[in-house]
Amino acid sequence: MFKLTDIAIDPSALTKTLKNDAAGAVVSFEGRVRNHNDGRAVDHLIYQSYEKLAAKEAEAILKEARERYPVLEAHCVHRVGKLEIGEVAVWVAVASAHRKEAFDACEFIIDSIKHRLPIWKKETYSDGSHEWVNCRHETEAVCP
Amino acid sequence: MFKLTDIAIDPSALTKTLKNDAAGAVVSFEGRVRNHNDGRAVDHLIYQSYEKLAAKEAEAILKEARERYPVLEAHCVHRVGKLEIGEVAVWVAVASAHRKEAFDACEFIIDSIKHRLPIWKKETYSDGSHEWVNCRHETEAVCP
Amino acid sequence: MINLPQPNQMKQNHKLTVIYYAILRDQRGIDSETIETEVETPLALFGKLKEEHGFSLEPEQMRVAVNDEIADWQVKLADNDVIVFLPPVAGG
Amino acid sequence: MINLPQPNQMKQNHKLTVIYYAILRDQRGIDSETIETEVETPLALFGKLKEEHGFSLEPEQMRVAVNDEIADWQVKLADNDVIVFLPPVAGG
Repeated sequence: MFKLTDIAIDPSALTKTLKNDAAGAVVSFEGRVRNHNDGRAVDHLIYQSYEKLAAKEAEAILKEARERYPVLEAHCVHRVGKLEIGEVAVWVAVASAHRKEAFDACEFIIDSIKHRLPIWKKETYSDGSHEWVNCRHETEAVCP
Repeated sequence: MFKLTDIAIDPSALTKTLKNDAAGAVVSFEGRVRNHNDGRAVDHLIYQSYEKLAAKEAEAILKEARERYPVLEAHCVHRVGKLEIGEVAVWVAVASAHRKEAFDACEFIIDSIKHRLPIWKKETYSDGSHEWVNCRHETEAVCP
Repeated sequence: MINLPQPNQMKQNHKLTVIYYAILRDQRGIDSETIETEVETPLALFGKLKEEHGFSLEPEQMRVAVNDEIADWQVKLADNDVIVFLPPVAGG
Repeated sequence: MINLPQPNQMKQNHKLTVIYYAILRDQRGIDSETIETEVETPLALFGKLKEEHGFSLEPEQMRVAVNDEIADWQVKLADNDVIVFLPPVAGG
Protein backbone atom coordinates (compact mmCIF):
# COMPACT_ATOMS: atom_id res chain seq x y z
CA MET A 1 0.00 0.00 0.00
CA PHE A 2 1.26 3.49 -0.92
CA LYS A 3 -0.38 6.76 0.03
CA LEU A 4 0.36 10.45 -0.36
CA THR A 5 -1.11 12.58 2.40
CA ASP A 6 -1.21 16.25 3.30
CA ILE A 7 -2.03 15.58 6.94
CA ALA A 8 0.33 14.43 9.70
CA ILE A 9 1.58 10.84 9.41
CA ASP A 10 0.90 8.74 12.52
CA PRO A 11 3.38 5.84 12.41
CA SER A 12 1.81 4.07 15.38
CA ALA A 13 -1.63 3.90 13.74
CA LEU A 14 -0.02 2.73 10.51
CA THR A 15 2.04 0.03 12.19
CA LYS A 16 -1.16 -1.63 13.36
CA THR A 17 -1.98 -2.36 9.70
CA LEU A 18 1.01 -4.73 9.71
CA LYS A 19 -0.63 -7.37 11.87
CA ASN A 20 0.25 -10.77 10.43
CA ASP A 21 0.59 -13.93 12.54
CA ALA A 22 3.33 -15.27 10.28
CA ALA A 23 5.47 -12.16 10.85
CA GLY A 24 8.42 -12.52 13.21
CA ALA A 25 9.97 -9.20 12.25
CA VAL A 26 8.67 -5.72 11.53
CA VAL A 27 11.17 -3.06 10.47
CA SER A 28 9.97 0.48 10.04
CA PHE A 29 11.59 3.69 8.88
CA GLU A 30 10.51 7.24 9.67
CA GLY A 31 12.06 10.08 7.72
CA ARG A 32 11.68 13.17 9.89
CA VAL A 33 12.33 16.84 9.22
CA ARG A 34 15.73 17.61 10.72
CA ASN A 35 16.62 21.00 12.16
CA HIS A 36 19.72 21.09 9.96
CA ASN A 37 20.88 20.10 6.49
CA ASP A 38 24.30 20.37 4.98
CA GLY A 39 25.42 22.64 7.78
CA ARG A 40 22.46 25.06 7.58
CA ALA A 41 19.73 25.55 10.17
CA VAL A 42 16.38 24.52 8.68
CA ASP A 43 13.12 26.27 9.57
CA HIS A 44 10.60 24.18 7.63
CA LEU A 45 10.13 22.14 4.44
CA ILE A 46 7.63 22.12 1.62
CA TYR A 47 7.08 18.91 -0.35
CA GLN A 48 5.46 18.96 -3.79
CA SER A 49 4.52 15.77 -5.60
CA TYR A 50 3.43 14.78 -9.08
CA GLU A 51 0.72 12.61 -7.59
CA LYS A 52 -0.26 10.25 -10.38
CA LEU A 53 3.28 9.34 -11.36
CA ALA A 54 4.42 9.18 -7.72
CA ALA A 55 1.68 6.67 -6.88
CA LYS A 56 2.50 4.59 -9.94
CA GLU A 57 6.23 4.60 -9.21
CA ALA A 58 5.75 3.83 -5.52
CA GLU A 59 3.53 0.84 -6.26
CA ALA A 60 6.22 -0.37 -8.68
CA ILE A 61 8.86 -0.03 -5.94
CA LEU A 62 6.73 -1.99 -3.42
CA LYS A 63 6.15 -4.68 -6.05
CA GLU A 64 9.89 -4.91 -6.71
CA ALA A 65 10.52 -5.24 -2.97
CA ARG A 66 8.04 -8.13 -2.76
CA GLU A 67 9.76 -9.83 -5.70
CA ARG A 68 13.28 -9.38 -4.33
CA TYR A 69 12.61 -10.26 -0.69
CA PRO A 70 10.21 -12.73 0.98
CA VAL A 71 8.15 -10.06 2.69
CA LEU A 72 4.62 -10.44 4.04
CA GLU A 73 3.72 -6.74 4.14
CA ALA A 74 5.34 -3.64 2.64
CA HIS A 75 3.81 -0.19 3.00
CA CYS A 76 4.80 3.42 2.46
CA VAL A 77 3.16 6.77 3.19
CA HIS A 78 4.64 10.07 2.01
CA ARG A 79 3.64 13.48 3.28
CA VAL A 80 3.24 16.55 1.05
CA GLY A 81 2.74 20.23 1.83
CA LYS A 82 4.41 22.22 4.59
CA LEU A 83 6.25 20.32 7.32
CA GLU A 84 7.73 21.59 10.55
CA ILE A 85 10.87 20.28 12.31
CA GLY A 86 10.27 16.84 13.84
CA GLU A 87 7.33 15.96 11.60
CA VAL A 88 7.35 12.68 9.69
CA ALA A 89 7.91 13.18 5.93
CA VAL A 90 7.89 9.52 4.97
CA TRP A 91 7.09 6.23 6.66
CA VAL A 92 8.03 2.77 5.39
CA ALA A 93 7.30 -0.53 7.10
CA VAL A 94 7.97 -4.13 6.20
CA ALA A 95 6.84 -7.34 7.92
CA SER A 96 8.46 -10.69 7.22
CA ALA A 97 9.06 -14.04 8.88
CA HIS A 98 12.71 -13.26 9.65
CA ARG A 99 14.55 -10.05 10.37
CA LYS A 100 17.28 -9.91 7.71
CA GLU A 101 14.83 -9.62 4.83
CA ALA A 102 12.75 -7.03 6.69
CA PHE A 103 15.80 -4.78 7.15
CA ASP A 104 16.94 -5.28 3.55
CA ALA A 105 13.50 -4.68 2.03
CA CYS A 106 12.84 -1.60 4.17
CA GLU A 107 16.18 -0.07 3.19
CA PHE A 108 15.60 -0.93 -0.49
CA ILE A 109 12.20 0.76 -0.42
CA ILE A 110 13.30 3.99 1.23
CA ASP A 111 16.38 4.26 -1.01
CA SER A 112 14.18 3.78 -4.08
CA ILE A 113 11.53 6.19 -2.82
CA LYS A 114 14.15 8.88 -2.35
CA HIS A 115 15.71 8.43 -5.75
CA ARG A 116 12.77 7.57 -7.97
CA LEU A 117 9.59 9.24 -6.72
CA PRO A 118 8.62 12.52 -8.42
CA ILE A 119 8.55 14.43 -5.16
CA TRP A 120 10.41 17.67 -4.55
CA LYS A 121 11.55 19.32 -1.36
CA LYS A 122 12.03 23.04 -0.75
CA GLU A 123 14.02 23.87 2.33
CA THR A 124 13.50 27.18 4.04
CA TYR A 125 16.38 28.12 6.30
CA SER A 126 16.43 30.03 9.56
CA ASP A 127 17.78 33.09 7.70
CA GLY A 128 14.67 33.12 5.47
CA SER A 129 16.39 31.92 2.29
CA HIS A 130 15.18 28.77 0.56
CA GLU A 131 16.27 26.19 -1.93
CA TRP A 132 14.93 23.17 -3.84
CA VAL A 133 17.20 20.36 -2.75
CA ASN A 134 17.73 17.14 -4.60
CA CYS A 135 19.28 13.78 -4.07
CA ARG A 136 20.06 12.65 -7.53
CA HIS A 137 23.55 14.00 -7.89
CA GLU A 138 24.42 14.35 -4.28
CA THR A 139 25.84 12.19 -1.56
CA GLU A 140 24.08 10.33 1.20
CA ALA A 141 25.23 13.00 3.62
CA VAL A 142 22.78 15.41 2.03
CA CYS A 143 19.97 12.91 1.51
CA PRO A 144 19.06 11.46 4.88
CA MET B 1 17.82 2.91 27.56
CA PHE B 2 17.20 -0.82 28.10
CA LYS B 3 14.27 -2.34 29.93
CA LEU B 4 12.95 -5.81 30.68
CA THR B 5 9.20 -5.94 31.10
CA ASP B 6 6.59 -8.57 31.86
CA ILE B 7 3.75 -6.50 30.44
CA ALA B 8 2.86 -5.93 26.77
CA ILE B 9 5.30 -3.76 24.79
CA ASP B 10 3.65 -0.76 23.11
CA PRO B 11 6.00 0.29 20.28
CA SER B 12 4.00 3.42 19.48
CA ALA B 13 4.30 4.78 23.00
CA LEU B 14 7.99 3.93 23.02
CA THR B 15 8.69 5.57 19.66
CA LYS B 16 7.58 8.90 21.13
CA THR B 17 10.61 8.76 23.44
CA LEU B 18 12.77 9.15 20.30
CA LYS B 19 11.84 12.77 19.71
CA ASN B 20 15.00 14.63 18.70
CA ASP B 21 15.03 17.65 16.39
CA ALA B 22 18.39 16.67 14.94
CA ALA B 23 17.05 13.25 13.87
CA GLY B 24 16.27 12.79 10.19
CA ALA B 25 15.87 9.03 10.44
CA VAL B 26 14.27 6.65 12.92
CA VAL B 27 14.57 2.92 12.29
CA SER B 28 12.73 0.54 14.55
CA PHE B 29 12.54 -3.21 14.85
CA GLU B 30 9.77 -5.28 16.40
CA GLY B 31 10.41 -8.95 17.04
CA ARG B 32 7.00 -10.60 17.18
CA VAL B 33 5.90 -14.08 18.15
CA ARG B 34 5.37 -15.97 14.88
CA ASN B 35 2.81 -18.73 14.49
CA HIS B 36 5.51 -21.04 13.16
CA ASN B 37 9.17 -21.88 13.73
CA ASP B 38 11.34 -24.29 11.83
CA GLY B 39 8.28 -25.85 10.21
CA ARG B 40 6.31 -26.35 13.44
CA ALA B 41 3.10 -24.59 14.44
CA VAL B 42 3.74 -22.51 17.57
CA ASP B 43 1.10 -22.01 20.27
CA HIS B 44 2.91 -19.64 22.63
CA LEU B 45 6.35 -18.72 24.02
CA ILE B 46 7.82 -18.29 27.46
CA TYR B 47 10.85 -16.02 27.92
CA GLN B 48 13.07 -16.29 30.99
CA SER B 49 15.82 -13.79 31.70
CA TYR B 50 18.76 -13.48 34.04
CA GLU B 51 17.79 -9.92 34.78
CA LYS B 52 20.92 -8.38 36.27
CA LEU B 53 23.27 -9.72 33.64
CA ALA B 54 20.79 -9.07 30.81
CA ALA B 55 20.50 -5.41 31.79
CA LYS B 56 24.27 -5.06 32.07
CA GLU B 57 24.88 -6.75 28.69
CA ALA B 58 22.15 -4.77 26.96
CA GLU B 59 23.54 -1.46 28.19
CA ALA B 60 26.96 -2.57 26.91
CA ILE B 61 25.43 -3.34 23.49
CA LEU B 62 23.72 0.06 23.30
CA LYS B 63 26.99 1.72 24.28
CA GLU B 64 28.84 -0.19 21.55
CA ALA B 65 26.21 0.91 19.02
CA ARG B 66 26.73 4.55 20.02
CA GLU B 67 30.47 4.14 19.63
CA ARG B 68 30.29 2.42 16.23
CA TYR B 69 27.60 4.60 14.63
CA PRO B 70 26.75 8.30 14.96
CA VAL B 71 23.36 7.71 16.56
CA LEU B 72 21.35 10.21 18.57
CA GLU B 73 19.09 7.73 20.37
CA ALA B 74 19.26 3.95 20.81
CA HIS B 75 16.74 2.06 22.89
CA CYS B 76 15.66 -1.52 23.50
CA VAL B 77 12.86 -3.17 25.47
CA HIS B 78 12.61 -6.95 25.90
CA ARG B 79 9.56 -8.80 27.12
CA VAL B 80 9.67 -11.74 29.54
CA GLY B 81 7.02 -14.21 30.68
CA LYS B 82 4.34 -15.84 28.55
CA LEU B 83 3.71 -14.40 25.07
CA GLU B 84 0.94 -15.20 22.62
CA ILE B 85 1.19 -15.20 18.80
CA GLY B 86 1.52 -11.65 17.42
CA GLU B 87 2.82 -10.13 20.66
CA VAL B 88 6.01 -8.07 20.60
CA ALA B 89 8.95 -9.90 22.23
CA VAL B 90 11.57 -7.24 21.60
CA TRP B 91 11.62 -3.65 20.37
CA VAL B 92 14.68 -1.75 19.20
CA ALA B 93 14.74 1.81 17.88
CA VAL B 94 17.50 4.10 16.72
CA ALA B 95 17.38 7.77 15.75
CA SER B 96 20.16 9.46 13.79
CA ALA B 97 20.72 12.36 11.43
CA HIS B 98 20.88 10.12 8.32
CA ARG B 99 19.27 6.83 7.48
CA LYS B 100 22.20 4.51 6.70
CA GLU B 101 23.58 4.64 10.22
CA ALA B 102 20.11 4.16 11.74
CA PHE B 103 19.57 0.95 9.75
CA ASP B 104 23.08 -0.32 10.53
CA ALA B 105 22.88 0.47 14.25
CA CYS B 106 19.39 -1.03 14.62
CA GLU B 107 20.48 -4.26 12.93
CA PHE B 108 23.67 -4.38 15.00
CA ILE B 109 21.67 -3.99 18.22
CA ILE B 110 19.07 -6.66 17.49
CA ASP B 111 21.72 -9.12 16.26
CA SER B 112 23.71 -8.55 19.45
CA ILE B 113 20.63 -8.76 21.66
CA LYS B 114 19.73 -12.12 20.16
CA HIS B 115 23.20 -13.57 20.52
CA ARG B 116 24.47 -12.06 23.75
CA LEU B 117 21.61 -11.42 26.17
CA PRO B 118 21.04 -14.08 28.84
CA ILE B 119 17.42 -14.61 27.82
CA TRP B 120 15.90 -17.97 27.03
CA LYS B 121 12.87 -18.93 24.99
CA LYS B 122 10.67 -21.98 25.46
CA GLU B 123 8.41 -22.71 22.52
CA THR B 124 5.20 -24.60 23.09
CA TYR B 125 3.84 -26.13 19.90
CA SER B 126 0.30 -26.72 18.79
CA ASP B 127 0.68 -30.43 19.59
CA GLY B 128 1.44 -29.55 23.24
CA SER B 129 5.14 -30.42 23.12
CA HIS B 130 7.73 -27.80 24.03
CA GLU B 131 11.39 -27.01 23.65
CA TRP B 132 14.01 -24.49 24.76
CA VAL B 133 15.27 -23.04 21.51
CA ASN B 134 18.54 -21.25 21.01
CA CYS B 135 20.29 -19.14 18.46
CA ARG B 136 23.86 -19.63 19.29
CA HIS B 137 24.63 -22.62 17.12
CA GLU B 138 21.85 -22.20 14.65
CA THR B 139 21.20 -20.32 11.47
CA GLU B 140 19.34 -17.10 10.90
CA ALA B 141 16.44 -19.17 9.57
CA VAL B 142 15.75 -20.41 13.06
CA CYS B 143 16.47 -17.10 14.82
CA PRO B 144 14.10 -14.52 13.38
CA MET C 1 10.12 9.72 -56.97
CA ILE C 2 10.37 12.86 -54.93
CA ASN C 3 9.44 12.35 -51.29
CA LEU C 4 7.19 15.31 -50.72
CA PRO C 5 5.78 15.80 -47.25
CA GLN C 6 2.21 14.63 -47.03
CA PRO C 7 -0.27 17.02 -45.46
CA ASN C 8 -0.47 15.01 -42.22
CA GLN C 9 3.33 14.97 -41.91
CA MET C 10 3.61 18.70 -42.22
CA LYS C 11 4.44 20.70 -39.16
CA GLN C 12 1.23 21.76 -37.54
CA ASN C 13 0.22 23.28 -34.24
CA HIS C 14 -0.54 20.97 -31.31
CA LYS C 15 -2.39 21.98 -28.21
CA LEU C 16 -0.13 20.83 -25.35
CA THR C 17 -0.58 21.11 -21.60
CA VAL C 18 2.55 21.61 -19.52
CA ILE C 19 2.50 21.12 -15.76
CA TYR C 20 5.31 22.60 -13.68
CA TYR C 21 6.74 21.37 -10.39
CA ALA C 22 9.33 22.58 -7.93
CA ILE C 23 11.95 24.99 -9.26
CA LEU C 24 10.31 25.07 -12.72
CA ARG C 25 7.04 26.17 -11.13
CA ASP C 26 8.84 28.91 -9.22
CA GLN C 27 10.70 30.08 -12.31
CA ARG C 28 7.63 29.96 -14.57
CA GLY C 29 5.41 31.55 -11.91
CA ILE C 30 2.42 29.33 -12.76
CA ASP C 31 1.43 25.70 -12.07
CA SER C 32 0.45 24.78 -15.62
CA GLU C 33 -0.39 26.19 -19.02
CA THR C 34 -1.81 25.13 -22.35
CA ILE C 35 0.29 26.00 -25.37
CA GLU C 36 -0.39 26.03 -29.12
CA THR C 37 2.90 25.10 -30.72
CA GLU C 38 4.40 23.33 -33.68
CA VAL C 39 7.28 21.75 -31.70
CA GLU C 40 7.24 17.98 -32.07
CA THR C 41 9.22 16.57 -29.13
CA PRO C 42 9.53 17.18 -25.38
CA LEU C 43 13.17 18.14 -26.01
CA ALA C 44 12.20 20.85 -28.48
CA LEU C 45 9.37 21.98 -26.23
CA PHE C 46 11.69 22.36 -23.25
CA GLY C 47 14.20 24.25 -25.39
CA LYS C 48 11.55 26.71 -26.45
CA LEU C 49 10.22 27.17 -22.89
CA LYS C 50 13.72 27.52 -21.44
CA GLU C 51 14.45 30.27 -23.94
CA GLU C 52 11.24 32.08 -23.05
CA HIS C 53 11.36 31.70 -19.27
CA GLY C 54 15.04 31.28 -18.44
CA PHE C 55 14.75 27.90 -16.69
CA SER C 56 18.00 27.05 -14.92
CA LEU C 57 17.79 23.28 -15.52
CA GLU C 58 19.10 21.40 -18.55
CA PRO C 59 17.25 18.42 -20.09
CA GLU C 60 20.20 16.19 -19.11
CA GLN C 61 19.31 16.78 -15.45
CA MET C 62 15.70 15.80 -15.91
CA ARG C 63 13.28 13.12 -17.02
CA VAL C 64 10.06 13.89 -18.86
CA ALA C 65 6.59 12.38 -18.51
CA VAL C 66 3.95 12.42 -21.24
CA ASN C 67 0.41 11.62 -20.13
CA ASP C 68 1.64 10.35 -16.74
CA GLU C 69 4.20 7.93 -18.17
CA ILE C 70 7.95 8.47 -18.30
CA ALA C 71 8.73 9.16 -21.98
CA ASP C 72 11.65 9.57 -24.33
CA TRP C 73 12.77 13.16 -24.89
CA GLN C 74 12.47 12.50 -28.64
CA VAL C 75 8.95 11.03 -28.67
CA LYS C 76 6.52 12.68 -31.13
CA LEU C 77 3.97 14.74 -29.26
CA ALA C 78 0.29 14.61 -30.18
CA ASP C 79 -2.56 17.02 -29.73
CA ASN C 80 -3.78 17.28 -26.11
CA ASP C 81 -0.70 15.60 -24.64
CA VAL C 82 0.13 16.52 -21.05
CA ILE C 83 3.84 17.07 -20.50
CA VAL C 84 5.66 17.19 -17.17
CA PHE C 85 9.36 17.97 -16.89
CA LEU C 86 10.80 16.31 -13.79
CA PRO C 87 13.52 18.24 -11.95
CA PRO C 88 15.93 16.12 -9.92
CA VAL C 89 13.81 14.52 -7.21
CA ALA C 90 14.18 14.61 -3.43
CA GLY C 91 11.54 12.48 -1.78
CA GLY C 92 11.78 11.27 1.80
CA MET D 1 62.24 -27.37 50.93
CA ILE D 2 59.06 -29.34 50.69
CA ASN D 3 56.08 -27.31 49.51
CA LEU D 4 53.47 -28.37 52.00
CA PRO D 5 49.97 -26.96 51.59
CA GLN D 6 49.27 -24.15 54.03
CA PRO D 7 46.06 -24.40 56.05
CA ASN D 8 44.33 -21.67 54.01
CA GLN D 9 45.23 -23.46 50.75
CA MET D 10 43.73 -26.71 51.87
CA LYS D 11 40.47 -27.83 50.37
CA GLN D 12 37.62 -26.55 52.47
CA ASN D 13 33.88 -26.25 52.09
CA HIS D 14 32.40 -23.13 50.46
CA LYS D 15 28.79 -22.10 50.69
CA LEU D 16 27.76 -21.46 47.07
CA THR D 17 24.44 -20.34 45.62
CA VAL D 18 23.50 -21.70 42.21
CA ILE D 19 20.70 -20.14 40.16
CA TYR D 20 19.16 -22.13 37.32
CA TYR D 21 17.57 -20.87 34.13
CA ALA D 22 15.82 -22.42 31.16
CA ILE D 23 16.51 -26.09 30.51
CA LEU D 24 18.75 -26.37 33.59
CA ARG D 25 15.87 -25.12 35.75
CA ASP D 26 13.54 -27.68 34.19
CA GLN D 27 16.04 -30.50 34.65
CA ARG D 28 16.95 -29.52 38.23
CA GLY D 29 13.32 -28.86 39.15
CA ILE D 30 14.18 -25.83 41.29
CA ASP D 31 15.11 -22.19 40.59
CA SER D 32 18.12 -22.02 42.89
CA GLU D 33 19.90 -23.74 45.74
CA THR D 34 22.67 -23.19 48.24
CA ILE D 35 25.35 -25.86 48.37
CA GLU D 36 28.15 -26.65 50.83
CA THR D 37 30.95 -28.06 48.71
CA GLU D 38 34.70 -28.27 48.44
CA VAL D 39 34.80 -27.85 44.64
CA GLU D 40 36.95 -24.90 43.66
CA THR D 41 35.90 -23.87 40.14
CA PRO D 42 32.65 -23.41 38.17
CA LEU D 43 33.82 -26.22 35.89
CA ALA D 44 34.17 -28.67 38.77
CA LEU D 45 30.88 -27.47 40.24
CA PHE D 46 29.03 -28.06 37.00
CA GLY D 47 30.62 -31.50 36.64
CA LYS D 48 29.41 -32.44 40.10
CA LEU D 49 25.88 -31.08 39.49
CA LYS D 50 25.67 -32.70 36.07
CA GLU D 51 26.53 -36.05 37.62
CA GLU D 52 23.89 -35.61 40.33
CA HIS D 53 21.07 -34.23 38.16
CA GLY D 54 21.76 -35.49 34.65
CA PHE D 55 21.95 -32.10 32.95
CA SER D 56 21.97 -32.52 29.17
CA LEU D 57 24.26 -29.56 28.47
CA GLU D 58 28.06 -29.62 28.37
CA PRO D 59 30.21 -26.76 29.71
CA GLU D 60 31.47 -26.14 26.14
CA GLN D 61 27.94 -25.06 25.19
CA MET D 62 27.65 -22.57 28.02
CA ARG D 63 29.12 -19.52 29.68
CA VAL D 64 29.20 -19.07 33.43
CA ALA D 65 28.58 -16.00 35.57
CA VAL D 66 29.92 -15.51 39.08
CA ASN D 67 28.30 -12.72 41.10
CA ASP D 68 26.59 -11.32 37.99
CA GLU D 69 29.77 -11.11 35.93
CA ILE D 70 30.80 -13.46 33.15
CA ALA D 71 33.66 -15.53 34.60
CA ASP D 72 36.26 -18.03 33.56
CA TRP D 73 35.28 -21.66 34.07
CA GLN D 74 38.55 -22.12 36.02
CA VAL D 75 38.19 -19.16 38.38
CA LYS D 76 38.57 -19.97 42.10
CA LEU D 77 35.23 -19.79 43.85
CA ALA D 78 34.90 -18.10 47.22
CA ASP D 79 32.44 -18.46 50.05
CA ASN D 80 29.00 -16.97 49.28
CA ASP D 81 29.62 -16.72 45.53
CA VAL D 82 26.51 -16.83 43.34
CA ILE D 83 26.97 -18.97 40.24
CA VAL D 84 24.79 -19.00 37.13
CA PHE D 85 25.36 -21.42 34.27
CA LEU D 86 24.13 -19.86 31.01
CA PRO D 87 22.53 -22.26 28.52
CA PRO D 88 22.74 -21.16 24.86
CA VAL D 89 20.68 -17.95 24.68
CA ALA D 90 17.72 -17.08 22.48
CA GLY D 91 16.64 -13.51 23.07
CA GLY D 92 14.43 -11.63 20.69
